[in-house]
Amino acid sequence: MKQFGVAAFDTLEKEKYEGIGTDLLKRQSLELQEQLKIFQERLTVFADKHNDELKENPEFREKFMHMCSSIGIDPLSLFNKDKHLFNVNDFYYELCVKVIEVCRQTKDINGGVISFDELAKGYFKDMAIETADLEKAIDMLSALDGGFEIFRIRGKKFLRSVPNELTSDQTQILEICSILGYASVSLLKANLEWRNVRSRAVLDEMVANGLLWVDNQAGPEIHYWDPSWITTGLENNE
Amino acid sequence: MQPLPPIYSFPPLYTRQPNSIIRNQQLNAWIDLILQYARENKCWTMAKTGTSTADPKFNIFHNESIQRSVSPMFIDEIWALMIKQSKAIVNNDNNNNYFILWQNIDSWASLILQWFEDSNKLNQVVTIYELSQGDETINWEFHQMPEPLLILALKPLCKRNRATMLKDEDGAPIAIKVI
Amino acid sequence: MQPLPPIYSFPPLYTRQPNSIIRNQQLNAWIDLILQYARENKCWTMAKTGTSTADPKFNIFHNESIQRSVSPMFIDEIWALMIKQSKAIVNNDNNNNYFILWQNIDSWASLILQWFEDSNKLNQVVTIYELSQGDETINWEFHQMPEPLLILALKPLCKRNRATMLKDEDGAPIAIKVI
Amino acid sequence: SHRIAKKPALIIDREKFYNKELFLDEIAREIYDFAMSEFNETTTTTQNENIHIMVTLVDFYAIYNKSMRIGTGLISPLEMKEACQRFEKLGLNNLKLTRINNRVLCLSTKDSFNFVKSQILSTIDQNPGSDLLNLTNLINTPSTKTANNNKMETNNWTIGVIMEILQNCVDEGDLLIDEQISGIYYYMNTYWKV
Repeated sequence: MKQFGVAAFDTLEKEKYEGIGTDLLKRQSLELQEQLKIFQERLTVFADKHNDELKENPEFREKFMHMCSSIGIDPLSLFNKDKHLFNVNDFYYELCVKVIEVCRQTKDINGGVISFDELAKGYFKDMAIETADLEKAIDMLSALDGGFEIFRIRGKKFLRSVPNELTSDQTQILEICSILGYASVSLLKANLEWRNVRSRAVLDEMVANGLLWVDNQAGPEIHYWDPSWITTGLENNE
Repeated sequence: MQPLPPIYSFPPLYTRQPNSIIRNQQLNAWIDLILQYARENKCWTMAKTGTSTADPKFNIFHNESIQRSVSPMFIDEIWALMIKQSKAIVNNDNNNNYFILWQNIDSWASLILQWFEDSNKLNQVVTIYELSQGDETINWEFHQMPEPLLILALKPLCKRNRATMLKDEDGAPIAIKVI
Repeated sequence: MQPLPPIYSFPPLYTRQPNSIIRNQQLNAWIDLILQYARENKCWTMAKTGTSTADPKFNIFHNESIQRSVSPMFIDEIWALMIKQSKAIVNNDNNNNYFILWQNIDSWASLILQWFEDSNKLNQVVTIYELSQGDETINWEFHQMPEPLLILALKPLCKRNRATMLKDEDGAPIAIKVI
Repeated sequence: SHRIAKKPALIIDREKFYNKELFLDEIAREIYDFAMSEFNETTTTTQNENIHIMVTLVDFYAIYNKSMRIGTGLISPLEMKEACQRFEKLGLNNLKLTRINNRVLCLSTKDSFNFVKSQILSTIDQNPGSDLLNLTNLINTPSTKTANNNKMETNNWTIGVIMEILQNCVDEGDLLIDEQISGIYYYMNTYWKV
């Protein structure tokens, strides 16, 4: 049964690879995993070496790519942007696809608001992708009018993939969070002079909408954390 | 010990999240953390409190460096879901202790079957002890698997009539013969 | 206590609705609920938080049975509209407290006038206290009306020269004479 | 029923076309076939009229590229939109680009917006107080016979479509929200007319 939406990407992924993958890996063992890793490395070297032939011959290229995806190699990780298989633009289209997937997959963790930093550090870390590439891909996405909106918090770029816009109060709270990672009633009073009633209302509203996580072990006050700090947390403390 | 992913140092991970959609993600994050820790440290069983049998000084639900720990109530919720997803099984001998299934029972069964074939032990009686502690299984991932878990992992083979379990006088499984 | 209408147990009633046309009707639904509660329980004044002076254990903005409460910010919005519609008046002595006008001032004025006529108290001085607490007004709906509110309710009569207010040395109204 | 995505009849490879127009025509046909088959399994192609497809273009872009274009060169977001804009010219008129909440572009069959909206409203009507996760599960699981056709209707609306149309229901006042710290829950608007 085909499912779509967040679940779809996993099932589509699983279904496509599992259909072929399970027969191949029915008796998954340490060795087999070992061989698979070697095979993947050889495949990457092969693709690198035969970049031109793969570019010229579509049939050969298509078989090669289907074989890669059948054993779970993410095509994006196979190449780097300078020596790419087709042309550099393709590299960006794959980035576009991955950005859409990551936004949908992380919606339940961050309420549909993800920072460019988190995208770059959390999901594209091992693919040597600079933020400039990411920004170009995200700009390209605007042609699809998918309701993916870019906005800034203290100069840092965020991408929203859910319908309702952040209110100005919510944005101000994310601004406070961009300093230490969290906001609290007293922080809002100190920085924005908000009355407790207003702070509690907006903070609770953001929790209800999945935009903030709650930490009640921080002492007398509840700390409301910005989930983009999950992956970028450590680096931000430099 | 290999570092756990960044979310392990995210303070709110230790507070049961009120938002139910986020809590779902939080519970699954905890289960992935436990599985990852168990796999990387060959930690077959874990105490209900989260103390690792592989390294009793380590308790996954207590993060010293950020001074955060998971409340007992929430720990129960995590174990309950993990059992429901059959990624953990209560250890019958001591139900304050769980077997961690970083691979599901069927994958263990296929792995053990492959050992029997590769080391041409088919049609031979191999004791559960030998299978778990014997030198011949040293390089296999199921080496040192606790016997109750090993017995569970052998059940699918029996069910598929690829193996017969041999029991001692009290009816406790003692050895296996794979055909 | 008579049960409030079904909408009182409808969860979305407690969340400020985003659609402004709907929110307007939601605000008015709250105002009707407050008026109905006040009328049925002779609850002349209510705390800003929604606690009823008639029964301090009851808070109209907190529905125990469905575990829902109105947020403080939305409570302010409800009182603001209620005052604008002159169905509630801030109690000057304690501005965290509102007088609930389940009947508007003019209807109270005519009711009190009718009392004066029926009990042929015309052209007699009647103290505000007597009017509110006196035995002779027991069966009348304005019985036990708080004095500040009673004074307000008498104003239209004075304005129409049907009555003159008598004040004590400090100028505070103390009695009324209706002609 | 597991079905490997339909093999492209011919490898539509950008470099083989000497002009972009032809390439886009071919891509448009491939998109059309893929969408018509992939997004509605319940009816055979003969009954094209009453199948309901509605997918946000951004979600469709990711699914289409991953399923059909790996190995033959992905298409750009702009190419995706341009190709869809050629359906009418190519006589592919069961699918067209529509805009919902005058913001989000979708690929949809005729009046599938109202169809999805009625599905969301009837799901909430039967399950008052559902949250988005619950709604997505309920609406995407095979329902029993639906009103208009007596076959088992399996819906497959992407999260993008569900969120947008749910937002439309709230904005228009069909649904009311019950906001708790635990999340947002939806109810039919049975009290206040709009």
